[in-house]
Amino acid sequence: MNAEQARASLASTFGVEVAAGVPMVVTVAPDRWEELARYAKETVGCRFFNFLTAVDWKEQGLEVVARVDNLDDNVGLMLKTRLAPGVTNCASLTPVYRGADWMERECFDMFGIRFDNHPDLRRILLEDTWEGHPLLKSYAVDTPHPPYR
Amino acid sequence: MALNDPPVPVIPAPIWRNFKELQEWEALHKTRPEGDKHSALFESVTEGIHNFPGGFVVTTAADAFLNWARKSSVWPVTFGLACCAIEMMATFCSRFDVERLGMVPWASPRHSDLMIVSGTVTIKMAPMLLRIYDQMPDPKWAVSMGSCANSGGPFRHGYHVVKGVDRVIPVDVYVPGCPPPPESLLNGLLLLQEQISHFKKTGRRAPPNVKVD
Amino acid sequence: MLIALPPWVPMVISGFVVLNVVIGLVTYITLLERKFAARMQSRIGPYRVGPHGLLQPIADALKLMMKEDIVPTAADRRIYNLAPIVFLIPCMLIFATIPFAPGLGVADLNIGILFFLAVSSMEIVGLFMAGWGSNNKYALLSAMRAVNQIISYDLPFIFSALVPVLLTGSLKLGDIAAVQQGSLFNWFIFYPVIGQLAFITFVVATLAAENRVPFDILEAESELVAGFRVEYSGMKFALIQLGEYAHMIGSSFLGALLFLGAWSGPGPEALGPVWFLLKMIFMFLVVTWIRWSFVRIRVDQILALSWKALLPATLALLVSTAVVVVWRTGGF
Amino acid sequence: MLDQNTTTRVEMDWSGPERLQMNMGPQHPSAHGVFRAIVTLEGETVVAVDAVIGYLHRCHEKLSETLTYAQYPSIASKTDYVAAMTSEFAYVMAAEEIGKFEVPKRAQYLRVIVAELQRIASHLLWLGTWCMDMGGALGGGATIFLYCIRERELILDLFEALVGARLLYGFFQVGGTRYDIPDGWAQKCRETIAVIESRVDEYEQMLEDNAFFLARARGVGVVSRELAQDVGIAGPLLRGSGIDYDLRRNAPYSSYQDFDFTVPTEKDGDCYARYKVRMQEFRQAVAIIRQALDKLPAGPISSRPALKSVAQIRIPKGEAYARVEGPRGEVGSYIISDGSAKPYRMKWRGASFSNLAILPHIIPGHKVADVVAIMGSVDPVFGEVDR
Repeated sequence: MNAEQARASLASTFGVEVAAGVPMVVTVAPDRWEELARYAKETVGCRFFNFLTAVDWKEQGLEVVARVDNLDDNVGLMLKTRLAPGVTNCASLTPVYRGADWMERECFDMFGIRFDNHPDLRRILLEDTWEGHPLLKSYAVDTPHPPYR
Repeated sequence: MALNDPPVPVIPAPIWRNFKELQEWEALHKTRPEGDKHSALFESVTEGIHNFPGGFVVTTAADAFLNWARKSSVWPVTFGLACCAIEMMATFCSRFDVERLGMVPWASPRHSDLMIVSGTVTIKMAPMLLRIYDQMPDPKWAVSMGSCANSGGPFRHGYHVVKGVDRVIPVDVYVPGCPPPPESLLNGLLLLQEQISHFKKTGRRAPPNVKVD
Repeated sequence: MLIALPPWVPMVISGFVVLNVVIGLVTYITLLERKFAARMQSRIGPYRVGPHGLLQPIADALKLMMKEDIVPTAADRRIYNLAPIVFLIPCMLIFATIPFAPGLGVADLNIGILFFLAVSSMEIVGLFMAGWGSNNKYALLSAMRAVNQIISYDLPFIFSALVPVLLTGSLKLGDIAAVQQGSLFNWFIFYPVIGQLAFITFVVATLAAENRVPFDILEAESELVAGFRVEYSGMKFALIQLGEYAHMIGSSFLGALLFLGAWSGPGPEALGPVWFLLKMIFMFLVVTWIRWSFVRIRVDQILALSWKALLPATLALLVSTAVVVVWRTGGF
Repeated sequence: MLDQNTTTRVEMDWSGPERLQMNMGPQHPSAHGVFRAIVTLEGETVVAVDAVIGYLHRCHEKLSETLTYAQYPSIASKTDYVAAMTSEFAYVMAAEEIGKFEVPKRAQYLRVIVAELQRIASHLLWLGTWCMDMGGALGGGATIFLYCIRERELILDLFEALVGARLLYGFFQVGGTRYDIPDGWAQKCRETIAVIESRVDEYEQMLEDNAFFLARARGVGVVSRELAQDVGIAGPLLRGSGIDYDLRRNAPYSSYQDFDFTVPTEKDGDCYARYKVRMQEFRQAVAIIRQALDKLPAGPISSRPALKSVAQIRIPKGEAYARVEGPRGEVGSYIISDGSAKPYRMKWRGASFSNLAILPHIIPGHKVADVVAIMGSVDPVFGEVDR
């Protein structure tokens, strides 16, 4: 399925405007997040899971961004969902993509987003006794961590 | 505040001593009376000669010779953390061969007497580094290679980076550079050899100095 | 003799001399290996310690003597402390039966080679004690591997060492060497077909019995950090190194004696031990050359190689030697 | 009332095979840096792997929010410190994509030459460390390691002549490159890659006729096509499993379309296939460098005026994700800028992070010795994994 058909089908099924440009950006509500991922994988054929990350927009809440690719027809999809301000849990993509496991653990470690039905959600980069999620805008860059600061 | 001056730390940084495991380390170093311990056989022989009347002539003369032996076969433990490890590997390889100085990199800390900390020491890695340093038999030395190990380097303001390895273990030689080219690491190792050549068993291991930001 | 010395006195003196010669040889063989490996890898080996690095082994030994010897608290103390000695004794005993010249040797027993082979496989006891005593997962895993490997490679080692014995018809090392004197072509390596095959299987079996690469799964740095000696530091570590290299030199001596005609060589009779030493160094360099150019293979492949390939091959070789010997002496 | 499952203790049942949990810890000769694999063994076979990373987490993404677009590229090279040029390349290209800065033709060619030289240097280090893992630091592997590092020194000399640094460079800047090649450098570069091409044949002949090496590499760590795409591994690992995908050809950037080169792929996806792909990539990189050196156009090397102050570069509001084909796979930088001199959010897509994520899927069932061989063939660099 090449870029044009993908754009049309995504716009029709999810009723949302898909911006053109090389990676097509699809923004969707959090509750349809896993459905969008499954749709991208099966119908649009984006089996290559590129990465998954999050952005902290201070007051407007957190935003989860994922990028998946269809290697054969060179179609890149940037899936986005904006969590409501103050909400920190989101559906997990591990049932759809096995690569999402470590990426979601890193998002939890850095942003504190709890992914439901994730196999083992624990910190991946920092040690488990670390308090606070560093990549949030409210976390000062060199917050002292005894004893080494 | 001006745009490009470094972020001012909000809370004054506590000094390192109030961490339980590192307190134990410092206490351990106090309870080990003579700091550097040699093998029992060697200790008893040198004590015997020293207490013999006029024996001090022999022991002081022997020190120079024994230090030559210590100096000329310093065995580093392979302890590469980050980018400086690649430069350390280049120093161990054919072009800047450290085996000319008698240095053979060994894998286990038990067989080695020099730890070259090459790379950024993070807070998650510091207890591991400490344990490996403790596993090394005395007399042992530490070389801090690269600006990350010297003072936290370009990542000094990161939340997860220890500002210099001398907050964890006592360091004997600091090698500047990011990463230091093999020539400057070799210069650091020669300085270490020169330092070992007049090494006296003082009983006082250099205390880890107190660091405040 | 002015006074009739009891028979065992010269044996003790020669034993003492051989022991010291071996320890001196071991220290300088390590230097030779480091220089040889360095040259192979386009770098200069130990250079600044003494003229051309000649004092390097002395510096290493002295430094190791002065290191603090750590006994891990959880280790089994007695086994841990005894292991280096138990490992070292067999490695030194194997030099008892090797005749360095027609009469020169500690004790040229008439079951020389049997004694040699029996004692050289005794070192596994000390090795397993070291692995078990240091209460370290890496050491335990490597001790288990060591037992597997040495059990499965002792038989090929013995069979390939028996081929020269069959050809000479006596177990006495002196006789085996005496038969090969004379011209170059009565060395057993030049024996038509059996000699070359036996030499190859002997070298492979020696490599495996001494845990040298490509069979050095015992102290595989990349997997088990430093194998069974991971917890040893200072003098105990030096003893284990001494034992390992002494065992390797012993096997090289045996190889030189069985296949390369111990002290046969041009020049006057007195040059015999020198030729023997040169052949030993040649065997040692072959082993070092293999060590620095091969990649190590996995445990199950090593055991498969021994049980499936090497053991049947050496057995067949032994039987065919017997047939040839009987045919040669007109038995049929 | 006590909860039921907290009181049931798992009795140590002696029925099943006894399990040993071993720690291939952060400081391990074959750990390629600071990676801890808690390996559960049954005898020699690995039953489960729990990979613990984060020992080199240096807060790259948080620091990038406090450093301007001119300061960060030299820090960016510390993510993947074995291939420093490619990480700078990705960061700078993302910034240029948002700001729509046009990069002069000569700068694009210089970037291609430098990226391909970095690929050769990185593959040399991979070959050395992989053979050292399989052969042991005091064994045969060390010989090949020392040969590879000897060749790598030749390339580092080239970089030292070009940029002044050996390992981590600040060669890239938004809008072009910071240095131009000194005269005589092109000729020296041609000689170096000629020497390396002959040496690579020598290594291939040295390794592939060696039965032990084939026994250790064939059939070890097989990655299926479907699992490869699902976990998101990239680069030589992807091509080793039979997927013909290379960013330089499928999504050409920085005038890669001007050069013709083939993308090597292998079918069976084991360590040996990845080895073959990388050995072929040596030769393709040499071909690209030769073509780039021949067709190097004259002209400026940067479309932006020299920097007077650090905060001079202002990128308009927007976001972009730029991808570069690094030696280990797709290295990407996703930047969201808010119009100031510092990015609002910067995400590194490290190739080694996804490549390492495949280990827990393929290691169970192999022997301990294979764990080391698979780690070497995945070739992770921990600055990129922990960022």
